Amino acid sequence: MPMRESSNISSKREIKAPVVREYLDQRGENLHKILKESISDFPGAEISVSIDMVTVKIDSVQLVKICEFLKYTEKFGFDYLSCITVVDYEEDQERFEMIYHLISIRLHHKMAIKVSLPSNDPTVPSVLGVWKSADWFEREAHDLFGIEFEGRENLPPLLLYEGFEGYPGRKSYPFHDYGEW
Amino acid sequence: MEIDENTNIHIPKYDGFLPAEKPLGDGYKAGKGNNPADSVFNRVLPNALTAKSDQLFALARKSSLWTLSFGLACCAIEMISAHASHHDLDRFGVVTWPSPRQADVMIVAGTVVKKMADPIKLLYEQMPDPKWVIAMGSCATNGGPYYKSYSVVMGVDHLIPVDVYVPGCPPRPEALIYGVMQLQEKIKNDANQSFEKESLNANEGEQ
Amino acid sequence: MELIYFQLLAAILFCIGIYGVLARRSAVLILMSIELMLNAVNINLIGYAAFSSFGSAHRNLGQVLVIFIITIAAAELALAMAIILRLYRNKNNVNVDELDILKG
Amino acid sequence: MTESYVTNWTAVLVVALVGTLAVLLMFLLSRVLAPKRHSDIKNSPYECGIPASPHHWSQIQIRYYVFAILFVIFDVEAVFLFPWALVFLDAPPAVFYEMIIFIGILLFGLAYVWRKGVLQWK
Amino acid sequence: MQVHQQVSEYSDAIDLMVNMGPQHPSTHGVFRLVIWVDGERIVKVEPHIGYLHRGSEKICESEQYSQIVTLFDRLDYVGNLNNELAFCLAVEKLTETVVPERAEYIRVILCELNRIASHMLFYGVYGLDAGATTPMLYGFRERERVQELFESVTGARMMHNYIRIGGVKEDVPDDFDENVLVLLDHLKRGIDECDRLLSQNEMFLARTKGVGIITGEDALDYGVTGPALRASGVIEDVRVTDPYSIYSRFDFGIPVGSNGDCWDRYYVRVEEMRESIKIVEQAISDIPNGDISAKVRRIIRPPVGEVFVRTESPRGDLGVFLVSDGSDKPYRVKVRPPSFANLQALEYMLKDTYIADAVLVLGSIDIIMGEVDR
Amino acid sequence: MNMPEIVGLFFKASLLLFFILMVVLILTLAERKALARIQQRKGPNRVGFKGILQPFADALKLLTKEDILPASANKQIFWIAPLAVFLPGFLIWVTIPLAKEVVLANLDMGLFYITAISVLSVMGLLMAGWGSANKWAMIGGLRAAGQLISYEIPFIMAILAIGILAQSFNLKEIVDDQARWPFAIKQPLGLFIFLTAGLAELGRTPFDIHHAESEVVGGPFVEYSGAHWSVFYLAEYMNTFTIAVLTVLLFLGGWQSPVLPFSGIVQTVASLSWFLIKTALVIWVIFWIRGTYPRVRIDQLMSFGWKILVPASFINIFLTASVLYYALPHWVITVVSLGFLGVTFYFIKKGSLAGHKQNTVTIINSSDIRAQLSNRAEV
Amino acid sequence: MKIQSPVVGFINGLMVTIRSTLRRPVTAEYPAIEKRLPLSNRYMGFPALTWDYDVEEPYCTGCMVCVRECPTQCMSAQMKDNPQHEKGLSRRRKIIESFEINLGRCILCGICVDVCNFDAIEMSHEYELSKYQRNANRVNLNQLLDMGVVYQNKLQWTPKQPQKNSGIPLPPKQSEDSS
Amino acid sequence: MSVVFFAIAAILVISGGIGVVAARNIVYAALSLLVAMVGTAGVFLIGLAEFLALVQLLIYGGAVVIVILFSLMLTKIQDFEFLTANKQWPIALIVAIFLLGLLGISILVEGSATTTMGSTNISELGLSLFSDWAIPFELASLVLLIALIGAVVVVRRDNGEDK
Ligand code: SF4
Ligand code: SF4
Ligand code: SF4
Repeated sequence: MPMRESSNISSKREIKAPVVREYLDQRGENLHKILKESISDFPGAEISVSIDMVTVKIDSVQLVKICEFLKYTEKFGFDYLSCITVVDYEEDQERFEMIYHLISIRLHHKMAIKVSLPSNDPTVPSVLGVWKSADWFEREAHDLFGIEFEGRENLPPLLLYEGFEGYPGRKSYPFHDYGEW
Repeated sequence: MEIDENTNIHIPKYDGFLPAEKPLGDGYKAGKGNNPADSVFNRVLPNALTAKSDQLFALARKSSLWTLSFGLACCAIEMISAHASHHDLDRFGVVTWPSPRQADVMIVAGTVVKKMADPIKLLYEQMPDPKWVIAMGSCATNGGPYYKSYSVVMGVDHLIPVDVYVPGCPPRPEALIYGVMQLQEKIKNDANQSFEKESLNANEGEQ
Repeated sequence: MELIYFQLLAAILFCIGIYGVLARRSAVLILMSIELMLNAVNINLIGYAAFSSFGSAHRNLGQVLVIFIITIAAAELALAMAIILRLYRNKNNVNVDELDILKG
Repeated sequence: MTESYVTNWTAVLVVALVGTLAVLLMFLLSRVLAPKRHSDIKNSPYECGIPASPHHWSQIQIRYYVFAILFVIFDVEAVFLFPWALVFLDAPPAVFYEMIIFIGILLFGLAYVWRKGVLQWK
Repeated sequence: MQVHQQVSEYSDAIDLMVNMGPQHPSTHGVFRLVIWVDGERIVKVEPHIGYLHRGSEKICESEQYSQIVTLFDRLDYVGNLNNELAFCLAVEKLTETVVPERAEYIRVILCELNRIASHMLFYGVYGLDAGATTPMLYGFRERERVQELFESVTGARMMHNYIRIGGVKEDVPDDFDENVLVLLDHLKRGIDECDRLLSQNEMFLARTKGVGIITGEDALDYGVTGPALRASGVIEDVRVTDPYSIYSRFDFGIPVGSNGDCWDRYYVRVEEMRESIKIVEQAISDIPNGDISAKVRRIIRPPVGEVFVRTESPRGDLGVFLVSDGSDKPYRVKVRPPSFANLQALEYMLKDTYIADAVLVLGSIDIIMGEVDR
Repeated sequence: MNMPEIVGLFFKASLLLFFILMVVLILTLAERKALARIQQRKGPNRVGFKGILQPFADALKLLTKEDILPASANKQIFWIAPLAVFLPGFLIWVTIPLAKEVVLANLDMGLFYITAISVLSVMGLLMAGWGSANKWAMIGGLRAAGQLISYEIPFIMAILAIGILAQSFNLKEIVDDQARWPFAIKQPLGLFIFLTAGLAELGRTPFDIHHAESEVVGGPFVEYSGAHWSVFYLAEYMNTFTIAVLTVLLFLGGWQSPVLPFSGIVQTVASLSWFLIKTALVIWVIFWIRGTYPRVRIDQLMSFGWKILVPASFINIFLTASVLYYALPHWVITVVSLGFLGVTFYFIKKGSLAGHKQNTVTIINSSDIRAQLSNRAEV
Repeated sequence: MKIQSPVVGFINGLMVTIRSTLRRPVTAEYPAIEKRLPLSNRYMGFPALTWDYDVEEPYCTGCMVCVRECPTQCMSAQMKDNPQHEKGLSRRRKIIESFEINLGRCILCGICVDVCNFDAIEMSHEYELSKYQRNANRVNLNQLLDMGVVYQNKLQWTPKQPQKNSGIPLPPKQSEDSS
Repeated sequence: MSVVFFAIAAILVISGGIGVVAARNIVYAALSLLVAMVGTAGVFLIGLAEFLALVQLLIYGGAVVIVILFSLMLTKIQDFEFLTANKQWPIALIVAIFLLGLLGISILVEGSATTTMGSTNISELGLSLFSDWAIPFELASLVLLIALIGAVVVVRRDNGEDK
């Protein structure tokens, strides 16, 4: 099977392109402030901003802990896990990046948690116990990217079918070669 | 895929997902699945008689195309629109039935993904003869916008024989109605040619 | 028409019923056989009623009896089937031989 | 055996015959006219496009059965009601009240069942 | 397969496993629901999705930004314009494009009309689920009118490709205002008619009231958003709580239910159509003149970065996450489809219901499989 | 009984069959047209002039369509089931008079005959459901049986009340009894029960739960195709017609018309057409209801049947019998049953079926939320 | 909406349906041309190539931009030197030689129209293209031009940038300056 | 003429009866029962018991067979799929044949006295039912009530256990 034809998509670090401006609105500033105070409990956590979203980078071992903290602490109250995204940075050592977008319906905060995973063992603890909505998102990540979730072994395929080989979400998975023209 | 020697029709083997690699661009030959003239009546009686009656039956068949209500994706919405008040496929005698057993036409409206390949084949097989297939939309014709996708079947004719292809994404209801009318035309023409066809088939069988 | 036809038919049906009761294992089938026997009785009664030479009082007697028999039969059957269903749910079995009701 | 009795019931028999014949004729015609092409897949049971899995009938809702019993009981009651309907006007007064008691008893049964909550599906 | 394992596992306690779908009249597309029933009562359900998994997210990575809009059209194929908008907002945020006023107004008008059309589809299909054929036809009758308007503006009935990065494709036709006003008139009457036909019908009430209840807290936990969440009493509408585009300028109501049952989910949508009409009316009355698109290059190369936007699609919180590596094609596109998350709550909602309810509960979530499976 | 008579009977029976086939064909078209009108559509109009040939095309197509016998099905039962559904419905027609003299066999026990025969069709549906060995069919068959037997009782009782009122079970005498007042006026409650139970017996919307497309994909008929399926279809429409005719006969005065200044054959024709017009009206109401209402749920259906219709039908009988017995004027029945109907509806509304507060959706203004939000942001 | 009295729901429904029964059907009877629903001017049917009546040649120069931009890759085109240009009859130096679109693949997105700099391709009003073969909808240049001509005549189409894209050969240089 | 009809009915009855006791599939047995019942109704008709024939159809053909079929469908049908007679079947056969012989001989020997049939109409029947048989009639209602309550109790206990 031929590789995809567009080779100009490569790792983002190589390209010398402008980087987006970062700005936070009022509520984001607040969140940033209070998050900074409490983040020190979690060793290795870094706080940053991407465009208008407060982002916390954290080690995968700390994930469930910080999630529980963020959900159950009164001043954060992230009661709603919006989305779990996997990004495959193909050429990095820390190849996969899991991004959890959290939203607090009650307090109208929004933030993201990032976890980087090595390519050889992309395993991350499951947050199903914290938010039930993680269920299918995690299964999807497992389907498409081959991410393993601690505590959720032998996940049956969700989007793909039994017997599908490979992880089509990954960058290395080729596009279908359609030869009609 | 196997060709049954006795009946000379394709019987898709029902095992596993996609069939083996087929050359793109030509799926099944249409018309294999829908030869309506294959009945005791036609086998016993002389062709001169059956050809006439076939034409009558074809008139009935073409005026009463019941579809399997089977929407896959976006095109399904336009298919429903075609049934709705403004376009009203019912005028042509086209109504939907939930079970394949009562259907004559399968309108494959939408993207056929590999996971769905099996059910589609199965449902097609479960329809009673004579049966027809309309591939609605570019996805069902040849993959359409998803031609690069790893999980889309590039045209439903890789799975089942298709009689009419309706292009568009989605085809507007009128286009679908036009497709139905083309199918009616086809049914009529097939019956008109059934005399010749029959004799051809007989010859083939002897060889 | 003669009464004897009715009687013979009733006798045959009754014997079929007897055979069923004795020979089958399934409780449901035994019930059905009992219904057959009751029917045989009904046929007999109708025959007698029709050919009764004692006027309408006897005719009515025969038919009324049939009505009652049918009533009782229906009631009995409904109850019996309920019990069978119940047993089935408990034991997963409806074969009379293998039902040990007393052991509970 | 009056003449009309025989004619009427013969008519019933004849209609039954004609109905049966008509349906059978239809089946026969379709046998002759319709194409037939068997295949294992075609004959497999329909289950929304998934190959059918063997089914297990155990203990399907027993609640249905209560309705069946109720039906039997009231059906039997109807048998008594029909002759009663024709005679109660001319018969001695007891007949009228008898039936009321009869229905009352059965309605009590219905009420009992109702109270027991069997009519409710919960 | 897993299903069969479960059959054996449950066969003692449960009698019957039925497959609803992938081809079933009321699974709204290709969705498979495996139900274990005890008589008519549902004991356990297991949703199976993926029968429409087209790999859109992956394809997006190989398409230019302007081409991706066409793919977003086809995700939620009932709320197309809302989807286009979500993607364009993401790119605009990344590229810091300021969209001209007029374009914003046009976008809002069309998106709200799109919301009405989408809810009309829901109404119709829900009627069909409940066993009435006429609501379906009425719903599609109204929908057809909206589609006609769309066709006169965007040129397509469903797949518009009209909202572009930086604005819209072309200006609305001259008679747009009148057409919209006429359409709104029709719609108002149509919505009232639909409302009268079904909402108050005793049978419909009996079937939907108190069925498929989900509490607000649980709904949030499951990630349910949109009308389904609001029906459970949570006041959350991205248009207001995290406003995008120019929604903060309009005054409109947000219907909020209190029981979280099927009827609430249904009626929230009916009321939402009325509110959408209000938005359109306000927008059409003060639509400014001016450009319809910012100056954007034909081949867009956004700066490196990642962005997450949330919008309120007819089905709920539609999020788009975009990673750009500076090239003309996105590095990663992730859609947070509302129906995908909403569908997860199905299992919860179906507890203690009947087979007949399964259809109605599923219908009340209003899923679009194109979006669920992507 | 001699041979010519029997041949004559055969001829008449065939005529009856033909008549019913024609009616069914017309009904299928009429239903599609009526529904189309309700939905602002046109309905079939391209086959033949205005679509007149549509039902014929459908019928011919169904006849020439393959008839599939599912592999797992029980062959004999699967094949015989359509007959078992069709035959009872057809047998009812023996005793239904279409006009004063147009009847095959004027049975004295006509009403009882109808009730006895109509029960049998349940069997066919059960057989179809069981014989198909299909899950949907099985669920549908069980539903059908549960539904039909539940509504059989009110159906019988409504008929019985008419018998009491007319003091006869002969349909002709019943119609004659309605020369002045159709029983609909004397028995509004009976009419309501009869129509509701009749609809349920037919399995038409809103009671079509056993072949509900959106739930059980056609119920007992899922696996049927071609000729076998068309027999079911035939039976369904025939039964629709039967119920409509029975409604007219029992409640709307049959062929009794206000003025009939004719005699002889002309009168027969006139009364027949008058009769058919009434029937068409009833059928239209059935279609109208179908075009309007959603379906009820099986448990609601059952509890409606047993908790409301059965007691109501007994009250109806009591009422009728007591009024006759104590020789009260007949309008008492009307008044009391109308009152009872009102009370029933009140309880339906208040009580078991839709007992929730209706509108639970409130509209919150966006500006309120925004105000709240800005407050919260400051905190 | 307040709590309503009994059976109002039932009766409301019946009233709604009877009222719409009395209304005229909204159905358009499709195949009859005069009874169809009108197509709006902007309707995007399948793409078609336009014909320059001034110089009797297609507008398309075969620049392949649309081919590259088409999201489904359903087009192919080839350009050649324009013989008319050499004769001085046309401004276009290059002209399309062969053009093929697989309309079965086209998703009617209109991107090709957007990107074409020569007003050479338009979304026509064609939609009745059902065929019996999978690839019967691969249309070539001639068919595309036919479709385009129909469209042009129906809508009285004129190029959006007439100055730039007109095929009439440029007059001598000074006149251009003056204009 | 009526002999012919009687023969038809008798064939139905007997074949149905044999079907009940010989069928290998229990649903067939139930349907055979239905056939036997319809045949019996025919016999009743010939015995001039019009009303009873219909009652037979209504109760047996309708209710009873439905109840049987119903309860069969409520159970696992596989258990009934193949029915075997128990080991006593030869004995049962002998007993049945012996009994048949006995009955047959007694019937044939005795012979019947009258050959004219008389009918009764429903009103007379009703009168005698409700006046002469008033007590049994009321008792019947009690029997029905008891059957109903009994069945419901039996079935209900079941539900209770489920919870
Ligand atoms: S052809 Fe277009 S509209 Fe139809 S299913 Fe495919 S993408 Fe959707
Ligand atoms: S249509 Fe336009 S873009 Fe395409 S090749 Fe021709 S001139 Fe170039
Ligand atoms: S409309 Fe879109 S898909 Fe069709 S040819 Fe043009 S660019 Fe390609």
